[in-house]
Amino acid sequence: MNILEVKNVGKRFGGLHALSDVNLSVAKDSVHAIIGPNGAGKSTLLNCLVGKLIPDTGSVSFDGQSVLGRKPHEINQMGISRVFQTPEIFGDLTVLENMMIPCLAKRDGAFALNGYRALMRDREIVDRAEHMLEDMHMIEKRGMHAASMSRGDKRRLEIAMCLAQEPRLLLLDEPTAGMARADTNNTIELLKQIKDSRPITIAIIEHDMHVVFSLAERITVLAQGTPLVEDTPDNIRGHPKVREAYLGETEH
Amino acid sequence: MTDRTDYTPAAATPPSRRAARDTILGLTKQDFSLLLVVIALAMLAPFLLNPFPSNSAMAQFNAGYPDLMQRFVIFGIFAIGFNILFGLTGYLSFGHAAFLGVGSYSCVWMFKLLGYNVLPGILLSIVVSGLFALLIGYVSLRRSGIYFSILTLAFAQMSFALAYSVLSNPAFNLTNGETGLQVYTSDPQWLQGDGPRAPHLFGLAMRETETLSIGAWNFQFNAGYYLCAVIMVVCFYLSVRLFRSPFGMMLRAVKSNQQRLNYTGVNARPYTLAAFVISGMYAGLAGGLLSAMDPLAGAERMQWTASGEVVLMTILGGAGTLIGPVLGAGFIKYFENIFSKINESTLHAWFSFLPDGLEDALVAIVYPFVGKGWHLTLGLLFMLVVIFLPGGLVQGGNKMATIFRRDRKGGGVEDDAATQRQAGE
Amino acid sequence: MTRLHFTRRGVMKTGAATGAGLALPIIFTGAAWAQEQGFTNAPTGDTVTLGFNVPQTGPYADEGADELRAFELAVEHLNGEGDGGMLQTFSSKALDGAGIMGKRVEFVTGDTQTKSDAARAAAQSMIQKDGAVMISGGSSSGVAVAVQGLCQDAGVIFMSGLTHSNDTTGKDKKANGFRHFFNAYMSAAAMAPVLESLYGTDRRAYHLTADYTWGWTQQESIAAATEALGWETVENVLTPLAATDFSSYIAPVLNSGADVLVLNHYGGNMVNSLTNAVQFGLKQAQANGKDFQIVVPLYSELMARGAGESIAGIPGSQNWDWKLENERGSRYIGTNAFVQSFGEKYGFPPSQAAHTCYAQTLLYADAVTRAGSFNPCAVVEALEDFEFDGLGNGPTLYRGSDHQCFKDVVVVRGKENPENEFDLVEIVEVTPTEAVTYEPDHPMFAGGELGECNPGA
Amino acid sequence: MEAFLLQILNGLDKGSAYALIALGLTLIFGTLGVVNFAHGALFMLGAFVAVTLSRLLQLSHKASEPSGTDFLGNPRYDDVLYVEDIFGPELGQALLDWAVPVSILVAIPVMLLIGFVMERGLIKHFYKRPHADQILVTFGLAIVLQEVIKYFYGANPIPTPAPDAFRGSFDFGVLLGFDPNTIIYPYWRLVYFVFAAIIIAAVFAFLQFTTFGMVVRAGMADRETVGLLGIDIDRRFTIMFGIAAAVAGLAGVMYTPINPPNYHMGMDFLVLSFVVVVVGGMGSLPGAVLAGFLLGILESFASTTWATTAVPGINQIIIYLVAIVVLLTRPRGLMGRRGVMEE
Repeated sequence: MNILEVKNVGKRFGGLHALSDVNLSVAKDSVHAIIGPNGAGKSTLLNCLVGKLIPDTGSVSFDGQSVLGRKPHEINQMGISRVFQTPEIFGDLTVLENMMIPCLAKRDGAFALNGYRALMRDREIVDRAEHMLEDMHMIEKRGMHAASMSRGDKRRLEIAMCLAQEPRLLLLDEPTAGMARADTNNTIELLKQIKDSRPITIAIIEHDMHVVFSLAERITVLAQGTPLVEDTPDNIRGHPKVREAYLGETEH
Repeated sequence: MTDRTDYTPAAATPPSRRAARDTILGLTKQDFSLLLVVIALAMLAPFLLNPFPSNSAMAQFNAGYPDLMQRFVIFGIFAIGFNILFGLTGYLSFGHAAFLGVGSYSCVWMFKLLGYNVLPGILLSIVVSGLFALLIGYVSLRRSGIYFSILTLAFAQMSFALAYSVLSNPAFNLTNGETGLQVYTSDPQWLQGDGPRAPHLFGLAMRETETLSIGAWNFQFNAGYYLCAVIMVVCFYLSVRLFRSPFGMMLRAVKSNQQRLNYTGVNARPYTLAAFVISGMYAGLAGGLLSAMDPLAGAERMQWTASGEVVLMTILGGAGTLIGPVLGAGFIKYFENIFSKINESTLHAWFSFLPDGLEDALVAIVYPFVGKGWHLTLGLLFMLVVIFLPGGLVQGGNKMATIFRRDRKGGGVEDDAATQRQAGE
Repeated sequence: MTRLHFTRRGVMKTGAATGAGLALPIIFTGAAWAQEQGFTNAPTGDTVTLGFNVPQTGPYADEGADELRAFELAVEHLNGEGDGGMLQTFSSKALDGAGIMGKRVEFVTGDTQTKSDAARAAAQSMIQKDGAVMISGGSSSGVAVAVQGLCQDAGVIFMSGLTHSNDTTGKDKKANGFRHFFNAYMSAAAMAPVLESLYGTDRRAYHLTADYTWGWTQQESIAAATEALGWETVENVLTPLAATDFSSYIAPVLNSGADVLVLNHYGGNMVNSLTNAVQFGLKQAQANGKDFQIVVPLYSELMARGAGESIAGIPGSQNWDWKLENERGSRYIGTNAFVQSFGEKYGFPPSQAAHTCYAQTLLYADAVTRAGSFNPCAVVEALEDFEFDGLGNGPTLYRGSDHQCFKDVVVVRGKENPENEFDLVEIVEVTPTEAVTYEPDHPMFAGGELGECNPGA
Repeated sequence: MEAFLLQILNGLDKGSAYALIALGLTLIFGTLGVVNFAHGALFMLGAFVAVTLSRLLQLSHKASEPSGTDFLGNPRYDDVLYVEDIFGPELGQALLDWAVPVSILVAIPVMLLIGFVMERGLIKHFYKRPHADQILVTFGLAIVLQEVIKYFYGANPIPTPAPDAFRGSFDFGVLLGFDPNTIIYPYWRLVYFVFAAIIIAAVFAFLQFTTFGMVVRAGMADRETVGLLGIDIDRRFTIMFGIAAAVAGLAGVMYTPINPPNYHMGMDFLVLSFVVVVVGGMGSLPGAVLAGFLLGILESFASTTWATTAVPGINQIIIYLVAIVVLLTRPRGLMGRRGVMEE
């Protein structure tokens, strides 16, 4: 069964066809990677999934419901969480506070006028946030200002925040971009752990083939705004079209 | 001064688990002691603000008379409310005076229509300003940053211009223009009966003042002041609750990273709108109280300078801190009312103990900074505070606390937090 | 030993928890050493405090500074210092230079900022903190009405400074408030005969009016007075108070069929609108076969100075002018005495705002002395229908029914070649009191009630 | 038709003042990222350079012989101008008459210097500070500057007339074939318009065609990258601030004959100039100029009788109304760039 169905999606910016006729199906509880050279339209596609962009043509449905025309927070509330290329966290807040926000969003929805409750006495939220931090081995950093953490920790925190919402689909946008090999391996381990510990679908956009082949169950190759092939990692590895797309690529 | 918006855990003491249990009135110990300080300051103001005997030359610096004390707490309320919007969400409204003005007009209209009891007026001022804020906020919050500031400014300036001229057209005189809206004997006052012919709360006239004289000291206890002070304490308490609530957390998240918030399934718009309306209602309440203390509502209350004043109060005191805006409000009002009243003869009286030449020289040096030069002193104060105390007066307080505290480390942590917060803005 | 005592204001419904925790004897005293009681700030001891509330910041700061100079001079003279100024010429001889009723006069000052709120705050501080029994000063009608209302409620006397709107002694008149300055109606009535002799009866007037209360009453008054002469009002255009450039209001004037422009503006508005009008060449222009004319109903020395050469030949009205006695004779006795002592002290002649503030202070002191009490109600009684002379305006009446002074009004015109910056206007005519007097129930002044005098606590 | 042309002319003139002030402000505000509440004060300082110069030219000493008596009856001595002593009566009088245009020569170095000092001494420490701090410090500075001026010059406006040659007005109507007196326009306002056009063109040319301008424009777009290229962007920003101050100051100098300057004239223009810059769009110089003229013209039209009859009070609110409409229909003003001052 597919949790995400993308059908005939097209998007143009002025004269540029960023996406044309994209079809993509992500199976439930799978890890699906989307790869492709720079400018292939990976990020545009992702933005169409989370509501930042609205495709010109085609449809996107999540778990049978269309996401088109919905705002980012509504799509998130449907069960899609997104991890950004550069970690997007609340830099002014402490790690624990960062963790509490997704917990609140999960419990109270997109808006709640609860200005009279004491947040720190809200056992349910505090416990849940602390529990998540313990899970991610970050509990000792709870009081730190998020902005002052290392990049690896920020990434870990961002993933933790997304998981706290118990999403059914986790979208990762080049989660290891700019990371050292050791950090990258840690992140791979983390994602594997996540996958193994709960029912979740992961869609990952990645440049790093090492990451892709370590994690993905299926891979879609995107080139010039349109899907080239979709197959298992083993089949993709030697695929001539893929090699052509990557080797023939002129650096942008 | 222990005023922090962050839960920076104190040194090695962990967790909120303990802190959470130790709460009074839903506040942590730290917040509760801050509340106690505010209550003490508010209730003892007549003593604290009158440190000098009234026959001494220093009596000029006494601020413990009803009108100014009322202004301190009323503008404190205004600034507390403004801080809920600006301090938490970072949205800088340059039109909050519009709500102050609307609140003032509403309250006077209640006096005109119903009678001099202040309760309906104050309630209506909160309701009307809330609705007005909803309208302006709904439109203005479609934009952010400077574009939002200019939209709020434009709405407020339009309100001011119209209140000053068109809306005081004799045919439907809503605002009474330049003179200001006031009660005339010909007004209906349907519920007035034989209550006092001045603003009162169920018979207790706002201008009732008891004077306690101890030697050369005169302490004035004014009914209106205490009403305002109690309301201010309640407002302060509510704002602490709001700061520490999930709602307050979301507002801080808006300021920190709106993108992340949206992708965490939270709709930022209703949060900012709610914050805007709440702070508009605080402003309206402040306006209503101004009218309740002194039943005349002038259009200048809506002018951009008045909006700018509350911005300055909040930043001067320390935006985003709990008590900062109240301090900032107090400072500015003190300068406006005390420094402007020092004139040349007062100066001569102060320095009269000196030889003539020296006296004249000192007067000549000081004179440009007081009396008609009080703006100059205020301008210099703004610059000095922002240059040397980037976190506002509260940071200054923290610095002092650090110096006087043996345990420098503890103070240092707080200071770091303030600096970090500042840098993160 | 420490002395404690409580005084009460009004009726207390609750006992305030004052002095709680102080283990000191509390003695309630009514009048242990007060010579008078029963009203707000009854002066105790050997001094009495007056409050001078003038604009010290904002566009009218210079006018405020001049008012303050006059107040200081008046206090000096009341305390028997200096040359006595108009005390020597004042028809009432009650004042003896020993303060007021033997109490030395002290004063406090405040900044109105030309805003009702700030003015009331400053007045409140004078009343509540400094114990002032009288407030005076101000340079706009909005402030005057606001402070007058406050003084009425607080139970002190308000002797207004420069306020020209009809409302101050019309719709918004108060028993505790008194106006020495003239008003928009009187300006118009005084100007009408002069305008007739200067420009004839067949004129078409275009009005530019500041869009707020004073502007409206000024325009209403001058339009009524000129229409009575036979003039036609072509157009009345309201200009925003905040306007700084009037070009878009001035430009259409010449093409409107009008041959007179009436500028119902004051202060910075007037300086700019007149400068703009002159820039557009209205002074040299011809319309309907006549020379185009500009009229500014209310003049002040400071406005004239701000407008510079533009005012040459432009007629307007003033409450007083420092050349009055020299040019119009001893009817205006007092003028020279005042100019002499003001000029000796400050080096330049006083403005009409200074004159009014000085006169108001003397009038108050005199009324207290004649009444034998600082009680506001006694002062009101002494001032109502008080006729006096020798304060520079000729014989004057403080009318009891609306607390407005009635006296001659000076019509002036900008000098063509002023010798210095204090000699910018020349006196054209002095319109006698009878011509500017109106009934208390005149429609332009209707709607308000004086009410009862309020002595406060 | 005549009325229409007349108000266009008026609008262009008002607009040139708005555009000049907004141009300087947008250099600082839209490009250096500093919310400069002291910009109005710079305009005011420029005007007082002109006032100061004409005061200096009017310095005099007393004649040796009395010529009459003064108002107190003391002997009076006439004033003799130093400038006449030095340059002779004719050139002296001419200098006095041309005081305002001559002030431009003085104002350029003075205002550049003020700008440099302000930027080096104060503003540069606030580039990385929150906007709130920038507001507080520049507002404080504006108050201090205007109080200093008030201390020396008083609060009253000071008449500063244009040279004789530019007084009076010009009848455009006759030129276009209308009746006399339908479209008249003061010479000095025409001078102001031409002057504004020259300054605006000069600033644009400077930014467009010089390497300096290129670097500054690059710095506006991406300060860090330019910094990484080893270009000393800081010094260029200092110069830029000086230029902005000079543009504001010159606008002030030339404005003095239009309306007599006073110490708070800067505050009168402050709010308006921010509105102009934001309506034009943050970070866009052409936007600021366009918005300046647009608002000037609309304000002029709103003050016509038919406009105020149709909508009472429209002349009071037009600028703000336009600002609201523009910002709601064009999220970043007329020509604003994405991401500038949106947080």
